Amino acid sequence: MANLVIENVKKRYGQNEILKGINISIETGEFLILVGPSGCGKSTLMNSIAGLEEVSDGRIMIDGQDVTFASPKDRDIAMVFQSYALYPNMTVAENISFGLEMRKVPKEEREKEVSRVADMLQIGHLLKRKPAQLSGGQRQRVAMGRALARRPKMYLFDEPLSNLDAKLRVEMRTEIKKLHQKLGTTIVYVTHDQIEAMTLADRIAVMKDGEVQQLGTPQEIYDDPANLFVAGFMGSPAMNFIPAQVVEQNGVCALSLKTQSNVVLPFPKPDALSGHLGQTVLLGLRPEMITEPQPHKEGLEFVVKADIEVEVTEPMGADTMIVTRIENAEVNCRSNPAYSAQPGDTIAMMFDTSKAVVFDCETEERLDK
Amino acid sequence: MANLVIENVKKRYGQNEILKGINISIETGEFLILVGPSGCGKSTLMNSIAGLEEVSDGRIMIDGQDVTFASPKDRDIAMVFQSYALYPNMTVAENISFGLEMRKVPKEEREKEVSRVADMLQIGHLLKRKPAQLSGGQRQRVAMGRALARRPKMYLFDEPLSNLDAKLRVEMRTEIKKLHQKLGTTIVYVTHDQIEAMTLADRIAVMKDGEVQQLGTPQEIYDDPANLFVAGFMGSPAMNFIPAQVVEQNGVCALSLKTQSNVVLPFPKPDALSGHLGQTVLLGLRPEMITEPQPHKEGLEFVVKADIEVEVTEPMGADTMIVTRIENAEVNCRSNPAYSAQPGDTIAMMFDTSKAVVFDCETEERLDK
Amino acid sequence: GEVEVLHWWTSGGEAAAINVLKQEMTDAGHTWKDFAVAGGGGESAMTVLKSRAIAGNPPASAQIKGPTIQEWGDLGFLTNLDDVAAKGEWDTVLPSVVSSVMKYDGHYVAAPVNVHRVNWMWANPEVFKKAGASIPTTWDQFITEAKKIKAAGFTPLAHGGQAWQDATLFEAIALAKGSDFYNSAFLSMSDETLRSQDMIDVFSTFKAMREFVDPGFSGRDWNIATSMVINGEAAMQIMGDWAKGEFTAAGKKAGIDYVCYPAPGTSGQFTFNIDSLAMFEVDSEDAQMAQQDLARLILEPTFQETFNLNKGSIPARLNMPRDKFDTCAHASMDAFLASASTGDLVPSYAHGMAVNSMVQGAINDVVTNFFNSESMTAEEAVDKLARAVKAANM
Amino acid sequence: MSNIAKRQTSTLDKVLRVALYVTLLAMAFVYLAPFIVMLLTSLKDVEEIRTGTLLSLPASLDFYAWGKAWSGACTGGTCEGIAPYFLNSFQIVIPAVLISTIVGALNGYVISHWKFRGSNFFFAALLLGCFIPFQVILLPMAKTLGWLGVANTTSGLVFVHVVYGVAFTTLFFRNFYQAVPAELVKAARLDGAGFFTIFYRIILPISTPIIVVTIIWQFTQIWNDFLFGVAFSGFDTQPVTVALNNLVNTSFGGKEYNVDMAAAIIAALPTLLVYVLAGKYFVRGLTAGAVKG
Amino acid sequence: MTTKSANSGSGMTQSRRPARLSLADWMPKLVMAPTVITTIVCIYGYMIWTAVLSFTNSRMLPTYKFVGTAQYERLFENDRWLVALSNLGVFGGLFILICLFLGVMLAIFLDQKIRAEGAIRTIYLYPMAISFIVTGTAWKWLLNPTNGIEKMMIEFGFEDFKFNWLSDPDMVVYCLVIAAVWQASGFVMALFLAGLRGVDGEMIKAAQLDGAGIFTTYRRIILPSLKPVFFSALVILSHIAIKSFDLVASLTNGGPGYSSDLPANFMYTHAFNRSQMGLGSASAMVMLGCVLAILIPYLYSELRGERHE
Ligand SMILES: Nc1ncnc2c1ncn2[C@@H]1O[C@H](COP(=O)(O)OP(=O)(O)OP(=O)(O)O)[C@@H](O)[C@H]1O
Ligand SMILES: Nc1ncnc2c1ncn2[C@@H]1O[C@H](COP(=O)(O)OP(=O)(O)OP(=O)(O)O)[C@@H](O)[C@H]1O
Ligand SMILES: [Mg+2]
Ligand SMILES: [Mg+2]
Repeated sequence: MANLVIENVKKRYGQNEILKGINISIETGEFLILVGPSGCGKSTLMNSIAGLEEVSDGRIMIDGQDVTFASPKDRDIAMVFQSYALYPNMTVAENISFGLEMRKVPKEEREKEVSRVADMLQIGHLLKRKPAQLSGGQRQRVAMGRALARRPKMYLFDEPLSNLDAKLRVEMRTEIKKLHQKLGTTIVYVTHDQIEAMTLADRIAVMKDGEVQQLGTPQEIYDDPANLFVAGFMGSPAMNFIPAQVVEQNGVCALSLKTQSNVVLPFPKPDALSGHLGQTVLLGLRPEMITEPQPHKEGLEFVVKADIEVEVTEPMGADTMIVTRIENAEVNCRSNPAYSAQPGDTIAMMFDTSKAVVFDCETEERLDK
Repeated sequence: MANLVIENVKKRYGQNEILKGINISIETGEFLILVGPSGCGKSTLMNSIAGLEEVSDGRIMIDGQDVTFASPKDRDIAMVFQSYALYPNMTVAENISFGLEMRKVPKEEREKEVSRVADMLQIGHLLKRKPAQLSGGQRQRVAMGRALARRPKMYLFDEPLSNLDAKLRVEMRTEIKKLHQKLGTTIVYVTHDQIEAMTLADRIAVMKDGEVQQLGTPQEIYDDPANLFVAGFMGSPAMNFIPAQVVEQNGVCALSLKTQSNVVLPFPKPDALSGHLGQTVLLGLRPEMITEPQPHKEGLEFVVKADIEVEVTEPMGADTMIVTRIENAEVNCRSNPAYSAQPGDTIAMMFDTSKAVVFDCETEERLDK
Repeated sequence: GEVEVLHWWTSGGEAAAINVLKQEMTDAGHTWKDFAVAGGGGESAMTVLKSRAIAGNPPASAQIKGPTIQEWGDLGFLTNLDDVAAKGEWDTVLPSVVSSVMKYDGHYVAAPVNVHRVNWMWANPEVFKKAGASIPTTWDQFITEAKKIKAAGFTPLAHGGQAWQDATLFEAIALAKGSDFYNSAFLSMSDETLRSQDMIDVFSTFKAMREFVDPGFSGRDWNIATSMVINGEAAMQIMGDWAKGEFTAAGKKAGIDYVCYPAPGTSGQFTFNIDSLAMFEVDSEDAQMAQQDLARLILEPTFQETFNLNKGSIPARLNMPRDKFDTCAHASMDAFLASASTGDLVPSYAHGMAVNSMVQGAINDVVTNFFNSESMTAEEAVDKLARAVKAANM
Repeated sequence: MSNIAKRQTSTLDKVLRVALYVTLLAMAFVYLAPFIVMLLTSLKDVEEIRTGTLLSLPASLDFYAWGKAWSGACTGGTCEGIAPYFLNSFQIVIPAVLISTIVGALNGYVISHWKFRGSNFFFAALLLGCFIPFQVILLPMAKTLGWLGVANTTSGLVFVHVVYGVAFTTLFFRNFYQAVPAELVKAARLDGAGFFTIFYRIILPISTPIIVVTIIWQFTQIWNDFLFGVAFSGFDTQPVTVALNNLVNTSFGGKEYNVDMAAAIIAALPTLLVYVLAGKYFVRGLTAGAVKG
Repeated sequence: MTTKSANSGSGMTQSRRPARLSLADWMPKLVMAPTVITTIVCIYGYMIWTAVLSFTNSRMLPTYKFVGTAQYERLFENDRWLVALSNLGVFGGLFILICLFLGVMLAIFLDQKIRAEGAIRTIYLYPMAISFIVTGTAWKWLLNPTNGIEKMMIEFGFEDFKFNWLSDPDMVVYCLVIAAVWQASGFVMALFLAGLRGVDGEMIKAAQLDGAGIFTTYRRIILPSLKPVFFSALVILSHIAIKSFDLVASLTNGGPGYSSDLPANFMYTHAFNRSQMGLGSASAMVMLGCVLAILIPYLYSELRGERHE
């Protein structure tokens, strides 16, 4: 229930500049997800927001107040630490209720709250244990519990579900979503789980090397990535980047691919390519856009069929990944498991470029913005 | 490069029986993945295999030798701990090379190995740091590096990639797969990532409450789960369990569903249902088996179209989840994002029961085995 | 050969005297190994001696005194010095009181170095003059005079609140009741005497001293107390003749800056405290030779003189030239000879010459506790004393 | 903890900080008072001590007492001050501290990370044992040392100090290692490290603070020990405390308090030096980042 | 902190263990062996020997004439012993409490990034370095009613200032406490400082976010995690309290009277100075008994509790 403005925040450890001027501004009640490669500075940024690390430069404002130098306990923030940071000498119940106790919540209420949170996190039977007697996932849930028991102005979650099994993670994700909807508390959340990011976030900030690469809604990030890094980072399996030559076809620019059969793909924004005619650009095409031929897509404007040579197939349950190679780039295609193929086979696939994007080979920036 | 036999292994902590008689036998060079809910005993089992926890009962054999009481260092096992357990006083490089040093590998070779592993894990620039100066994911990679630098008889990986971003995780997964193919070392691997489980494993052991529920190839586990628990645990989003009445249709048993339109679904093994005529069973149907109507499936033997009422839609990038409710059970359907629907709409979906399974409502066991 | 000597003569003067002996031994071709352990009147040294004896490695010679010599003799650790004694005619040069202490089972086992007189009173005439008081010769008189002195703003009695100093004072008061009383109480430990009215009187007088000491007396070392007399803060101190060393060190002259009198009521009496070196059984012949030489040298007049000049005591040996000694020492020597014949020469209980350490300790406990207690009556103290002595003798 | 004391922007913080320093300095003064008395006394001459007050400054700076204490004062038959005894003390203290610290560290390591049946019980027994009054063991220990043939030698004394110091060093290390995550040892065992290698390579490097504490304790205890020193040393192996005691406890003749005090300060210098040197290693713990959770 | 649970295995498992174990398995036991042996001989052996002596009539040196419990009876009829015991109660209690309090407080204060921490720390610690053989004298002067602190305060103008505890039999034991605290609290500080330096920083961050102020963070989070340090400190302090011998010997020598005697001094005096080894041994046994009575339950809970962690 607070808005957060991060202005040009920098953080150095000795020589290393870890945060290189972060600017993020989020609204009251927004759910911001931070993603980025390991070591890009997510935890450091979280710590700075919470006031646990002094920033080297810049300003942090919560609810319009400059809190850059406020002490953590005055910021009214609850956080789940990536490393849990449980109190080893306290039981699980004590760990969870400590924050409430500090805020002078009466004992009865605390107990109610503890049991509520414990039920939600399915750790009710562990309340009397010490952290050392818990499994990894149980510890992580206690860390969650400690934050969730409180009603702060803002939650910071640093990879809170990474050690949970898929089933539990889905349940927890739902709980967090519900909680957010109910309380409307501002949340900043680090995750490496794409589905978590896509389903939970109001907006996603993609970081790299201490800089924010793109800040936008999940759909924006997914469909309209600012650069090659963002495009490649979000989505699993990652977007395919296929070197393609800009050619002219029927008077408009299109992209020529050297698959088994040479194929020319139409492009939704041909004008963006006009300046690059004859050059090679990188075509970004997500795996689900290269599928087995699907009758109902046949004949659509940006759909083209082409033959590819299967290098590897990877069954993944619901889908099978078919890996091929185009112009020396590995390309993943998502097909129905029923569409069977063997490595070495040449099969027909359907390329749907309606959502394709293109990048400059050198600068790695989007060309079609 | 060793086979592993776990015979009736039990482990108690005080009153609590954590492992309740585990029996697993894997071949030399096999890649076994352990999955199961948080706290089910996976790490405990790993620790027992490594000899770090004395088992309360049972036997562990490696390469035909009883090692139940052998000291860990005689078992020649490398392990990645869920909690990393890095040596705080050593640099990253020293952490990685320690195991080699202990095995009297000459200095030069160690250095080569360290830089090889560091390159592979992308932590080459961190070699001089102490663990405390690393981010979560970097620590986890160092933990990996420590194991990968060695050439043991067996690797144990306890959620080794949980704190890495999706991209890195895919790369690491590939590296592990390559390593396994190259060295053929036996690997036991705990993960909560379904894709990891499906793509890496030769066999998967699904655990619950200290017991192995099913041990089989990924495809077996996915397509042919032993019971409701396994079926529900593997696959994300989870398999749908829909209460259905066993009816007779055209002389064979089939399943009747109360969707918007009452629908009767054929079942591949109708004989298995014959004993339950008139009773209610649980139909297990994965989300990808309930899709928007797809022309190329039209008319197949086990495909039936029916109307459902959309409760929620969840865009997930490559697909959109459509959630409906059948007989009070929430049912997830996987549809193409293009097939748009709004909550409250009634739309037609295609039910493909070719891979459906049924469970007893009470015992939760498979009925059609 | 070598002699290892365990002793607690560590102060400057004592050390100088010891060095004389050491030099003589060296001249005689022996090696002197000095093992000094100071503290609490030799308590630490005794601990060391026990530990070394038990380890089977006792020193050749150790400073032991009084009845303790008998105890070590009982345990069979001591060696026979009769040969040296015969050559040195110890039986004649030593007074019988002294020689009897040096013998165990009729054989010499130790050599005496000195005789201390304990029942001395040291006074600052200046203070007396200022207060208009005169030197007391009885304890009753002491009390009247002390009151005058106190009224004049001086501390009448310089005293240190340590058990042995309390005992020294107590012993002096008891001695004033007569040598028979003293002997009966502290030598024969007669229950009757211990519970007698006289004893009650002794305790009462003793308690009366409490108001003549200053408030800071607790735990004070005796020499600090002496310096109070020297400085003119206090008028008197009851202390053995070793106190003289303090006066000398401060550059004071006997008879002028300070005076020495026997403690009130004990002018003809002499409580003695004899230091001696006992000889332990040693294996090698060389060492035995050295040991015998050491015993011989101790009794030589040169050593006796130097040592006692330094310590303020008188030589254990009779018929020594007395010209180097001061007036107080002369008085001491005279009293020593005189009292020996009258039966007024008594061993000091406070310094472990009269009774064994158990009884001494038991008496000390009662005495010191009584002196510091606000509520205990003399009768109670006497009762406690009698019981404590009995218990210690068990 | 680094963050607790950091931001000092508000005036309240500043006031608190000033109060903190004031308290610390006031306490420092209280702790120093006896030392000041000793120091001042050591610089006065005997006459001044007799007449002056405790805290009065010496009339002139006079290091006579220091010189005498160091090399001139008599302690029995020798008048060489306490200087010759320093070497004896060092010969006892250094091996005794080293051995007892190492043994204690190993014991603590075993008791916290290599538990075996009865190890906890033994630890308790060891701790209870250290409450035995040292006075009662004098005689039996003397007998034992005699029997071992090391009575009244330096080795004998070292042995005694090690035996009775180990209970404490074990206590310190055990309680410190109790907080070291078990996973560290497990990881090292898997890496193929043996008992000693783990100790030497993993455990010892993170033990700095507790090693400092142990060394401070042991060094002080042994350096300042009088009872064992006097009872079990030979005449030529007496530690400095025995000399100091002899210097101070002279029963006859003028007491030179200035020399006493100077000697005491001199005798304490090595210990103080250890405090200053070892103090540098009161560093922040090193287990941070070792394990997650 | 999952402890290696070798000792929690069931008997059945143990018996199945192969008989021949490698050297590595024996290593921990081997390492402990010297300590075990010396402990058994030099502590428990001597303790038993002392116990035996306490039933004998030993005087100057040990003898083996048994007198039953006579020595114990004498002991408890001895006023001085009773005074010494009760003094130990007062002295020990106060000393331990004050030292713990001061030690913790100073350690926490010093942990606040203090400038000149090294110097201040050394000042707090130095009293340990100086032998009581001499410090006793300095303290005697300081506490002396006529020319110590009292005089100083009077000179400063506090005419009515009275401080005569040293010569007051009822108060003298507090003088012991003052001097003992002065000497030992610095070490307790060091012990806690070392402990504080090992506390995980993340945990403290978490506490701050939970809304705990500095004080609460220390009280609820940091100090509880220093439980083992408390344990060490407590053992060390009770050890010092029980064995305070030099302190009494040099500061009061038991006086006035024997009002400041402590059991250790009683024991030493009787066993060594008064040739009552039997009585001394009996007093040592009683001392030990008292310690055990207090310590065993504590040790039990302390060492048991940890098994669950
Ligand atoms: N020292 C202990 N005392 C009591 N119970 C313990 C102890 N250590 C672990 N457990 C319990 O044993 C069970 C299994 O723990 P384990 O760590 O093997 O789980 P896991 O399967 O690895 O779970 P996760 O996926 O969360 O890591 C858990 O329920 C845990 O609470
Ligand atoms: N104390 C330190 N000294 C130097 N560098 C540090 C220190 N702590 C962190 N770093 C570096 O700062 C960078 C950012 O760390 P941070 O923990 O914020 O990463 P992260 O984005 O959370 O990564 P992950 O996803 O792996 O947790 C990392 O490269 C890390 O190595
Ligand atoms: Mg992080
Ligand atoms: Mg686990």
